[in-house]
Amino acid sequence: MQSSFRTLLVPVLVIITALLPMVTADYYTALIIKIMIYSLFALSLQLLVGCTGLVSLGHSAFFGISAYAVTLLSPEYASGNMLWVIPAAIVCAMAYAVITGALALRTKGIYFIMVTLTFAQMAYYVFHDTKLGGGSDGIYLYVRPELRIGDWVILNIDNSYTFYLFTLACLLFTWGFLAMLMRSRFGAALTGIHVNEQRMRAAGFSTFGYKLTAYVIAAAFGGLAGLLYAVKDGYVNPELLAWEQSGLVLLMVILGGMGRLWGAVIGAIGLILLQEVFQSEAIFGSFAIHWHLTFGLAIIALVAFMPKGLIGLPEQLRARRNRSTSSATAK
Amino acid sequence: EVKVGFMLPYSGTFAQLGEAIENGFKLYVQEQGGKLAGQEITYFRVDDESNPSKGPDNANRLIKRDQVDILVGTVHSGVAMALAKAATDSDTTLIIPNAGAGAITGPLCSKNVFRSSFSNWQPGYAMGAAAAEKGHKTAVTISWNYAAGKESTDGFKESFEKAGGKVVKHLTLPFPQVEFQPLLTEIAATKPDVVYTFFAGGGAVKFVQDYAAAGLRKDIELVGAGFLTDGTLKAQGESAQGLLTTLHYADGLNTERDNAFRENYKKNFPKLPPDVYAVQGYDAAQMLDAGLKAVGGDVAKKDQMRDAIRNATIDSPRGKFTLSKSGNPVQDMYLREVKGEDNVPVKVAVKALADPSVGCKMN
Amino acid sequence: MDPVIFLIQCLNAIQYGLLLFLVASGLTLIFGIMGIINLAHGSFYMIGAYMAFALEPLVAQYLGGGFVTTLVACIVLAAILGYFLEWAFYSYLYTREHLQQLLMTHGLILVFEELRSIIIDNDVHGVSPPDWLSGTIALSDVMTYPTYRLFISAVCIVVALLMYWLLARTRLGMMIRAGASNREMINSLGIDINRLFRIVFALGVALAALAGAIAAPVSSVYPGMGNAILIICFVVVVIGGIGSIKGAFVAAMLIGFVDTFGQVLFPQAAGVLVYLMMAAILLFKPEGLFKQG
Amino acid sequence: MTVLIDAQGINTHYGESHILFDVNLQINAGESIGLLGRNGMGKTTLIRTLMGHIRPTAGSIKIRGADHTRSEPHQVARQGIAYVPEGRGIFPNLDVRENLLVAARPGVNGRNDWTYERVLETFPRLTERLQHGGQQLSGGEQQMLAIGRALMTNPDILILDEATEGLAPLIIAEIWRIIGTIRETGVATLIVDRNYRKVLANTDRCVVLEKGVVVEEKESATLINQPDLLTRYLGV
Amino acid sequence: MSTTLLSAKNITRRFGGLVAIDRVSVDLNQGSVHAVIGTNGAGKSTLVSVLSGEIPPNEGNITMLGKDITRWPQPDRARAGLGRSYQRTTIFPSLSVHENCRISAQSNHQKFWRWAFPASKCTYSNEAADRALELAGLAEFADRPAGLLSHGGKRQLEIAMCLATHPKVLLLDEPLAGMGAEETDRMLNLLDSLKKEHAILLVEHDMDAVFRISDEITVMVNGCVIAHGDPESIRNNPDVQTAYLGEEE
Ligand SMILES: Nc1ncnc2c1ncn2[C@@H]1O[C@H](COP(=O)(O)OP(=O)(O)OP(=O)(O)O)[C@@H](O)[C@H]1O
Ligand SMILES: Nc1ncnc2c1ncn2[C@@H]1O[C@H](COP(=O)(O)OP(=O)(O)OP(=O)(O)O)[C@@H](O)[C@H]1O
Ligand SMILES: [Mg+2]
Ligand SMILES: [Mg+2]
Repeated sequence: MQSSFRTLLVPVLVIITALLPMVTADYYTALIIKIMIYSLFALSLQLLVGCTGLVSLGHSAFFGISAYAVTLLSPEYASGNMLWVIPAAIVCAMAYAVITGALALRTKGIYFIMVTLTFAQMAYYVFHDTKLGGGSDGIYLYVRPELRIGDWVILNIDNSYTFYLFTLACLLFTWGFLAMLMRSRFGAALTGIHVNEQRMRAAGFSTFGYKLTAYVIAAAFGGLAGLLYAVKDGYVNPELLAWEQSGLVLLMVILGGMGRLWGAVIGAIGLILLQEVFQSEAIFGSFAIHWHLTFGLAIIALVAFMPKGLIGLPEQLRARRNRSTSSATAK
Repeated sequence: EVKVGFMLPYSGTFAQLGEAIENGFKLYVQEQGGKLAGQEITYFRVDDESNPSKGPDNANRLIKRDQVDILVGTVHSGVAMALAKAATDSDTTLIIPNAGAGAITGPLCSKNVFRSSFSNWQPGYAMGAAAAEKGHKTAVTISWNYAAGKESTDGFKESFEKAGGKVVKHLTLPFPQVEFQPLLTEIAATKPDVVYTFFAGGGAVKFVQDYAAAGLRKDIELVGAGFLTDGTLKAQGESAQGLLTTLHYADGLNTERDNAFRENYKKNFPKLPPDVYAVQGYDAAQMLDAGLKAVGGDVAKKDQMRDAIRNATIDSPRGKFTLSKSGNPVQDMYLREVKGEDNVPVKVAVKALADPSVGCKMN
Repeated sequence: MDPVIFLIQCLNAIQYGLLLFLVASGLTLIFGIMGIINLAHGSFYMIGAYMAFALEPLVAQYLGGGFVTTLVACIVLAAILGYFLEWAFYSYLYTREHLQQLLMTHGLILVFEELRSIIIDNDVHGVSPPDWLSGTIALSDVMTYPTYRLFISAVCIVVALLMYWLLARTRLGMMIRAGASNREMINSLGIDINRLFRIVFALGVALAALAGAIAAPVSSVYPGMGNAILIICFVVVVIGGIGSIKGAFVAAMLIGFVDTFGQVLFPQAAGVLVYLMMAAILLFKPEGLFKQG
Repeated sequence: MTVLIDAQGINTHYGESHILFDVNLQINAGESIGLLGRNGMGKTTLIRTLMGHIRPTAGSIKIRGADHTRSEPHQVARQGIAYVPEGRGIFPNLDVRENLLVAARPGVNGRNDWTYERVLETFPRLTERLQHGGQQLSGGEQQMLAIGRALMTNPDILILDEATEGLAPLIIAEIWRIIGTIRETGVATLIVDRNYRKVLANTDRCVVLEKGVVVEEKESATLINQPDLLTRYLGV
Repeated sequence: MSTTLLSAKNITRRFGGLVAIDRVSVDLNQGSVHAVIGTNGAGKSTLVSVLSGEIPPNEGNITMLGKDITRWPQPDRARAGLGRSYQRTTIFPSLSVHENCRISAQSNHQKFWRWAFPASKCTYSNEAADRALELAGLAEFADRPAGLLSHGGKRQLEIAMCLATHPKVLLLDEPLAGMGAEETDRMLNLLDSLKKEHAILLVEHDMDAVFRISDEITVMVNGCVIAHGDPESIRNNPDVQTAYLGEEE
């Protein structure tokens, strides 16, 4: 009963999400697209932070590099072919991950956080200080890529609804892939490494290879999120690689809850909606200008009252209910 | 009813400028009795945080959520790029009240995008001419390593070298670092006749102070784009006295138009000075007014309205200006000198200076 | 490079390094020793600078003025603020995951920055150095060096020595370090760890505020000044080795030199040089130059 | 005879699992108590509850007559109670000297029997390692340091949880000898150790825990002659 | 006839100025338990770490099954059949006891390219885990989160995780530490049954256990081997008595 409910729930949710733009206004469609892209981005980081225990504060590098790559690789006034533009952009992100990961994974803990941050800052300055991608002002991607073989156009995502569906498909693919991955032996080994790496080495796992692979996979999906973001707006800027961006996605993962994939998704939804609400003059009137204050206070309150993130909330409530019932019976 | 959307920085380094622009805009509308061309104006605001990566989303808040007719924004060049893209994609009219990125009225120019301020190139070019005229032969330029700085110093170099001078060194430091001492030492070692700088906000304050503290003022003249001393004079204090800068506005132009504006502004916003940002906001409203009048307040007639703006002559507090085909003001650039807490005009450095708008297909 | 210029650049490097050290030392205390990743440290620096700006007239009015008095007032207020903040926001973070601290302190940055905008304003303000320090010293034929910068350096050196002495030589220092590694055990030995950490935190905040206050006359105060310095401070702490005051000192000096000469010799790459250096150091010394101690 | 610790009706939970059930324990000044029981019966949990690291869900803890049920560990420790935990709890980032000095404190009544010098005399091996960081010590060296550190607080009662775990026989013998000396100076002890014979030989009274319940409390001298009980509860 | 599975010759390891182990040689033979005893800080744990590949030796070489493995990284040695347990418990507390073992077992069946195949369905690992738990006497706790085991239980799990990888050579660093008499007994029986097929190196301070189970004993003091031989000769070795065992009671 319970499980059949669960198995039905997922397709139903997906279908509802897919049909949502029929009823929502343009703006909210765009907002959902943004949420989906950030969910994808957060999912990719969850693989590192929540599943492998590698806290990276430089994940924006992959996001940004791939966003730049798709922009630079597309012809200026025609649409690039997805068939190679997207893989190429992702490969750029992965290539950067292989190089920086091999170096960064030699360090641990706080140092790992800082080294990843460093490498992201390096990439940031490359785009900010050189002419490569239009310098600090950024560059435009005029035409969205399309999927074609020869002259035969299979998929064109110019239309906002097709782009919506395309993003949803990417998100579902990522989610499915990562879920499968975490259930597999590879995922089990990552879990082990998360808890006690030394033990895993003693058991016969070459942990470095595992971590590097996880790092590169995370980079690939982070890159996917980045290129979708670039395609969505048609504009890329060095700030896509800024550490604030890494911080934001890390916040999503922590706020949602670590270790579970859907924690990242919930976190992304939660954080973006929070920002949206606090910035809205319709709700907060002229105080919306001070939305950083309300947003900051909200974050503090969330940390204080939800130590396990949003996904830990049901458990927390259950524990509280149990406690109150047990104390009631004790009396 | 006409919906105007402000996408301006309300937090962070540029918050003050955002406020001034909004004030200026509202002042003009208020002077017209709260209506432009008979239309009630309603305002929407979004804080752009001066963060280009959030630019497209913030722009969409105004364009798609609030469905504004006119966009006004912003200060930061990168954000303005994002805004221009979003405005062009959705065919919304955009008036940029500050950001000077050359590309927006250059290669990326578009029929729906206007600027009530300047291009980064303009003050630089004006100062190059003025510095050469003062007899300087060698110059060093210094700015943050970012696009605006490069455009501005390029403008300086162009006119300075055209007049026979030589820019011997172009110094940069990473944005937004403010440790200038090594570069000041480098300047002291180079000993040029003049130093041209492009800094704004906190960086401008610190640079001017450090430059004076390093004792360079007595031997090497410091000049800059106007932002060096606009809105920063109180903080710079003594060290800014006598600095020469170029900009399209100055304190105490002493024209009837300007005096009226300043008085009215002070009355309405006693806490803030009537500075160049307020003027830019004010003129953005004037440009909109010109457009709306031409279509009798019907914002749906976009093309007609835009043509009217493009052909208008704006009676700005800074003096009358027109717009180039690419939408950038063709305006007088003033050479100003810092006296007390004012940038008082010395003379017009270049009359009716138009941005070359290289790469714009509308030229 | 001609030798005089070279020497002046070295002086610049040292001076910049010292200032960095002053800001980063408070961070390394809180960050390394208490195990809190305090993103809000930059905000404390900002608060210090704004206090120097805002307290000056008040001090003049009620306490008869004086630069040193203002500085002392800043430090005292900051310490009180730190003590309170630890109690209100940080005290329950120790037992939580490190990452939650990131989240919480990130929230605090937003709050502080916005409060700053509401209470003071968004303008740039200058703070003038005291008269007795506003002189200059001639360095070359065109260049002079402000006395106030020398004063900053002197203060930094004094603070560095004091910190080293406190942590390495006093019993309080031992307790702090012990508490950092095993809270439960130090508690079992009869030491009130909560109060101890509250003191350390207050100390860290006071250091950051002191750095801000003392830097205000040369840097002026402006919105976002805290965030600008945060990342570079993290770099200092990480290169130096987390929790090591000595390490922070050496790292700050290294960064001072790399940055100074980087700007002059490789202007195009100046942005990445510091980060490249950090990456290189961590590759050979994955735990920083000086591990805790 | 003064009662140092008087715990009555202690119940302790870890989350939802109930570990201790109505445990009573009294320790008098100068008395030596052994706490016996197989693995996982709750010995460590009882000690941690006494120290204030875990709050009991019911029951009261009095120290020298004053209520300390809800006290923080440092307040408990200041009542003259020193604790050598399972796993030793050495400060890895402090060297041996600092590990000792950080704990130094006169006892409740100002006693200062255990000085830095005396502790080093007792554990000469530590003297050779003074400048080494805590994490560089071998397991046995760490154990010695932990006991030495506990003594530096000049306690009235010393709680030793598995103090001889991982020690060489020679050292173990040494430690039992020291425990003897400590008893002679009038310091009460609460000892958990898997070598029940040694425990029985070195204590006045023993408490046996079985699944969180006190199943036996007898004079050690009596218990040693009841092998059937020992077999039942300790599986020896 | 027993074969030598692992042999270490003249191993030296220094930490800064301190010589933690000084030219130590040990042979581990199938069918025998080789106990290493010694004073605290003698370098026993260090020896285990060097043999298992966690820290490299400064000098000396190690061969296993005829291959020189001195330069092999730890995971390679582990997969080649070298298992170790830790003096300090290193289990995965949030996972169940069974999962703990399954993850270890999986190291012989990593196949990470089969990313779509659920780990919990890997029959090889499941069987290995079941067997290891059975051996270690933890079968009844299989579904309990490992963190909730008592100290003794965790020690048993530590051994079980080691066994799950099907090692040929076992390096056990104080496996009995913190165990009650009952568990000790069971553990010793387990070791006894394992030694038929494995070579076991046992570091232990429980002399009763050592003398009961070992076939060969090496005594270390301050990094050096001071005696080597069968239990009887060690027990009667006067050097060992003064340096380590102390007077018999
Ligand atoms: N943090 C914890 N959370 C939940 N249960 C725990 C925790 N620590 C211990 N337990 C459980 O509490 C019970 C008592 O554990 P305790 O450590 O007090 O036993 P012990 O008698 O000291 O055993 P040992 O001789 O192994 O040290 C055990 O069953 C153990 O599984
Ligand atoms: N990482 C390290 N750095 C420096 N010294 C170390 C390190 N690890 C161990 N030592 C030193 O090496 C010596 C041997 O330590 P080891 O842990 O091998 O002893 P052990 O024989 O296992 O002792 P025990 O029986 O007490 O566990 C000790 O003196 C210890 O201080
Ligand atoms: Mg115990
Ligand atoms: Mg050992």
